[in-house]
Amino acid sequence: MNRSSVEFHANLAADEVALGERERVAGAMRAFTREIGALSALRLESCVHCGMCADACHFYIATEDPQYTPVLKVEPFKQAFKREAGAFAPFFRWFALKRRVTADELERWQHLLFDSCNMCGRCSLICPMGIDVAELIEQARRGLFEAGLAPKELYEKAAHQRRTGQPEASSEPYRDRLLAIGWQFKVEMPLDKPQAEVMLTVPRTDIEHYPAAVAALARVMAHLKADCTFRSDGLIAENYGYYAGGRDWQREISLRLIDQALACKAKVLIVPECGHAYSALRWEAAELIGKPLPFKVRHVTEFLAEALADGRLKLRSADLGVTAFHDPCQLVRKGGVTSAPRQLLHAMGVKPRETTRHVGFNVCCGGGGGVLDIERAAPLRYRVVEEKFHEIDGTGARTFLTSCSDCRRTFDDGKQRFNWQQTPRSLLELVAEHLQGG
Amino acid sequence: MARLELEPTIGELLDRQGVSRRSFFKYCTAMASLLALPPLAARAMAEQLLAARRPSVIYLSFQECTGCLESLTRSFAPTIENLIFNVVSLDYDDTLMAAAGAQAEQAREQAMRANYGKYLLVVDGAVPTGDGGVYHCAAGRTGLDILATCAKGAAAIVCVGTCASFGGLPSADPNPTDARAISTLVPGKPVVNVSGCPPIPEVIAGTLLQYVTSGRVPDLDEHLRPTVFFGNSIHDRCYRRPFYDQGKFAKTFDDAGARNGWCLYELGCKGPTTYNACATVKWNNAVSFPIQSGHPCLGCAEPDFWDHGSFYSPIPSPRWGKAGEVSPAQAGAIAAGAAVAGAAIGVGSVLLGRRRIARRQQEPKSQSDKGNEE
Amino acid sequence: MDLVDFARGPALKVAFVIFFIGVVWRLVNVLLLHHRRNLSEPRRGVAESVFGGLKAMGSRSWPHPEFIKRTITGEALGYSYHIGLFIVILLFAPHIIFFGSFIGVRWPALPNGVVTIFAVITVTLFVAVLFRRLAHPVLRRLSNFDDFFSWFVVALLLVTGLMATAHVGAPYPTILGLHILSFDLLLIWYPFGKLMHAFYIFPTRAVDGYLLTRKGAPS
Amino acid sequence: MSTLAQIPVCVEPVTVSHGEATVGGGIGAILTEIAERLERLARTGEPGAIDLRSLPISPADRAQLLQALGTGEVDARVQANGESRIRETAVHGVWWTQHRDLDGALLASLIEIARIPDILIVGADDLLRGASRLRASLSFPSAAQGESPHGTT
Repeated sequence: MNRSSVEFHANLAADEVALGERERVAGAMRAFTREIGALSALRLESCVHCGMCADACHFYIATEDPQYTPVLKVEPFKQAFKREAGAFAPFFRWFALKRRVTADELERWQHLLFDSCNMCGRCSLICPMGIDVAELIEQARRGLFEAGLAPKELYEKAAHQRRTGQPEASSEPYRDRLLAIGWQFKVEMPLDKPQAEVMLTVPRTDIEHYPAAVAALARVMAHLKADCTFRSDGLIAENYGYYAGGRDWQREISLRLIDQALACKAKVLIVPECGHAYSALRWEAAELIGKPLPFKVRHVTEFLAEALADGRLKLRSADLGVTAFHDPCQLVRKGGVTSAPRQLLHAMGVKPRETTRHVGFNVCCGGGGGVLDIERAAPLRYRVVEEKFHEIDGTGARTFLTSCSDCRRTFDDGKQRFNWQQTPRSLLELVAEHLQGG
Repeated sequence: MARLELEPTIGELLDRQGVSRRSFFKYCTAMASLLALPPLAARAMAEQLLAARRPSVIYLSFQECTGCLESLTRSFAPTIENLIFNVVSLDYDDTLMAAAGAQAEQAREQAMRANYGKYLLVVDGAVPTGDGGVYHCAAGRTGLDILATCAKGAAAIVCVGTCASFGGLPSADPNPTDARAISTLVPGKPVVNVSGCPPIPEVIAGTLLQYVTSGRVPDLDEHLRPTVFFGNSIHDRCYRRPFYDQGKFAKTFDDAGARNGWCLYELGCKGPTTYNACATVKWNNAVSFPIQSGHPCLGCAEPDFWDHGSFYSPIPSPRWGKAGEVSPAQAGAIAAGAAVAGAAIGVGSVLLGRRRIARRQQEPKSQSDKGNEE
Repeated sequence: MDLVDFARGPALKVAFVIFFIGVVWRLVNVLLLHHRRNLSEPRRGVAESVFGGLKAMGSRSWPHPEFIKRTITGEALGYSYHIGLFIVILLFAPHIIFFGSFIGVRWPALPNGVVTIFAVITVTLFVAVLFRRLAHPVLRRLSNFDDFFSWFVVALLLVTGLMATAHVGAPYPTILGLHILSFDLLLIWYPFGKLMHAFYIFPTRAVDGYLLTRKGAPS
Repeated sequence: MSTLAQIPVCVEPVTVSHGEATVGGGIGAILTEIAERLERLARTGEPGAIDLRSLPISPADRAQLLQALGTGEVDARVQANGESRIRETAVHGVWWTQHRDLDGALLASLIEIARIPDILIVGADDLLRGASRLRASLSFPSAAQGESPHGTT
């Protein structure tokens, strides 16, 4: 049964609709088999179907719908592994112990792998077998992408960013917008310096929605008298290739930033207030390009924390009353940036009330992993962000901070819907307002 | 005295010997206690016995060591002479009877003719069936032939000893004479197996007595053994069982545990897998039984007990083929060999897997190239 | 060659060989697949990451306070029957003799009465676990043949074991034979089902702990 | 720690001895059974008996049971192919009989619940045989036909 591509009611981009069924399966198998290695094999073989990952997943907690069990999202990838490279692969094929993956099955999995998963890594924390379910999901997304089943919004943004460096067309080039923000906030915007120690990047979301955060970044760098520059050809930090699961596009998008960093011989590349951009650049870029990065990659909070530690940065104390800090899951669980934001807050005399006993176990905002961009996923996302609001309200905080632009937009978006009292504020802006001798 | 000499009933026989009714009644009470029958059954048994005619018994011996017969002669209750003269009429037993040669055979044929269809055939020893049964010949006839003729007219056959019941020692591996259990050679005949090597004297006598008093084959277990004697395992009736449950085991034959009379499970006791009455009826008129004298039970009442490995290797210890108990070195070698084989297959399967992964990569143009066509 | 001799003789030998072949085969197959080297700049050094991996092998066994409210039943059931299994398998005198003869060493046992109590508890928990797998929506959605057959193989072993100690159901030699035969079945099924998790659990946790500590992420 | 040799080799089966005072669980049950059988004997005339040796109780229990039953008025010895001792217990209708063979080995030990134990009763045919023997001895001096006292009637 070879369904014509138009019958696919999945949420597909123009390029993806044209694919035939056999091409989709072949593409999925190509991506799945490329992801098979000792590590992914060990993980796929270890699952004992204990179902505990569902208890960590905010999509299951909010909906109690068993289809959102995290490890279930990896089923097509596991099927491919068992049939192609598992120890008893021939038997699995001859006796059909695992069916060949079909286009229909892949299509049904689009909702599971994209709409209902932020790849936040909370399921990986609870797994008693120590399986990094989130990474398996990331690898499974690549199968969907190669099968031409990545969600329309993510596919188009990834394709656009791969060609132009920014996910969407903008009324004016972002470099001009950047300079405009500079004048508006009366801060000097170093742009395209031929050489600089520090290369700055900016999240597209901040340029579009939160210009103050961009200005804050520039002001802090100026205060530290850092030899830094923006690069107009490597301005945007996000990586929609990572969201869409397009491994090769993710590499090309990262290469754009890497080339610019090499061009200006930067020693440090600053990733601004964004979650996935950090882990995509710091932990995955080197894998994708196949050689270590010749420069350091630091999240802006990390960079400031280092400056704080060696005394270059002094901060005045801030009176914020009961404060809560939301750890962006891509930053804390995937990126490993756990202590830097707290060091900055402590330096400003702020003791954040933790939402969970251990840092890094907090519930995800529900917008990450590209879910924010998928319209079809909005109702589901709202049910999840509601859970997050309960967690924050639980702390009784008056001020609520976070350090990721996508989280902020998700909270703002949810704020209107549930007219939630809190307003998410950026940690970087707070720091910029409390520079000592600034 | 003109009346035809009828076969006297047991009652008349006893009376002729001056045995009073009371002493015969006491004897039946003892028998009921031994056979674990309800005490008041003694009265019914006495009346039946008094009225019963003594059944004619033919005792055939084949491949055996006469241990069973020796054991029968040491029966205390009922004593052998009591049994032979009062309870059964032992018409043929080539070991016990005075006659020999042609007269003995003639006596047997005459008894069989006289009681055709009613006499009790007691068999001792396995019958070799190899090469036409030539490995056992008596009076010019093979054991197989003798058994067949005698079994035809028997009302029932009592196989005494593990040899007759299950083949015992003669049929132990390699069983050169292809010795067989009697029950396999007399299809259609009711058979009672009184297994043991030898069986307990009182168990043989008790089974014969029970047949005489009730006139039928007693309740049997799946090995055709009387459940009254073989219903429970030695382990279930063993007086050392509390030590087994408390985990107190003798580790060697003269350690503190052995001296304190602890359980002999770790010294190879086959009590749990053996069904017999040793632990209750005991031996030598209830003086003792193997475990009580400090030796593990060999399981002699069970089929093929010769081939269950060393009498001193515990029940759970694995036994791989004739080599007997597995040794760590042997287990290690097999494990290592298997591991190497596994590794080899593993390498094979992973190479196969890698080849398939590579082949999957050359599939048609990848999706990501499409993006360039703008 | 009665049932017991067959079960602990040739059948055990064949099962023993299949077990080792299967386990090594499956482990080698996982081990020799493509190894991706970490090229990114680590946040924690190798020594600290290795220690993080070893720590994760233990810490991942203990339920995290954040999740405990939701996972308490699952984990409590799972742990208690695993502990019950270890006690029954490793501290029961006949088992010690059986396993001891493979490695040539024996260790002290618990009294049989105590072990029987644990065995009864373990069987009830084991049945409870099956009902939970059937009743819980997530588990019902996840479970496949392997989950139920692996459960059946271990349950068969537990039930025949209990019947053997209680001398019930059939004459002891037959039940003991069935018990050892079901152990042979377990050895044969072991490499092909989820029982392999016993071999996978610690390496997977160690690798995960190592990678997370290298990134400085919570584990 | 005592040396190995000092540990006495234990031959007799280990008997679990109860405390003196308490009546073991088993005995209570047996006493109630005896009482119930006495009532049945009175109602239907059906006698009963309990075989002491087959009871799974320890020697100490057995001694305690007999002590609990006490001793009565009748103490009979039957010399028949070894001695049998029949003693009535303090409870009328409950008898303790012990049969021994010629060399004194205990053949059976029973608690009988009956108006009179069977062994003491004289059988019907014994009566006739006894009578014919008496008549034969009466005419002893004259008859002297050499007929054996029993005769083969």
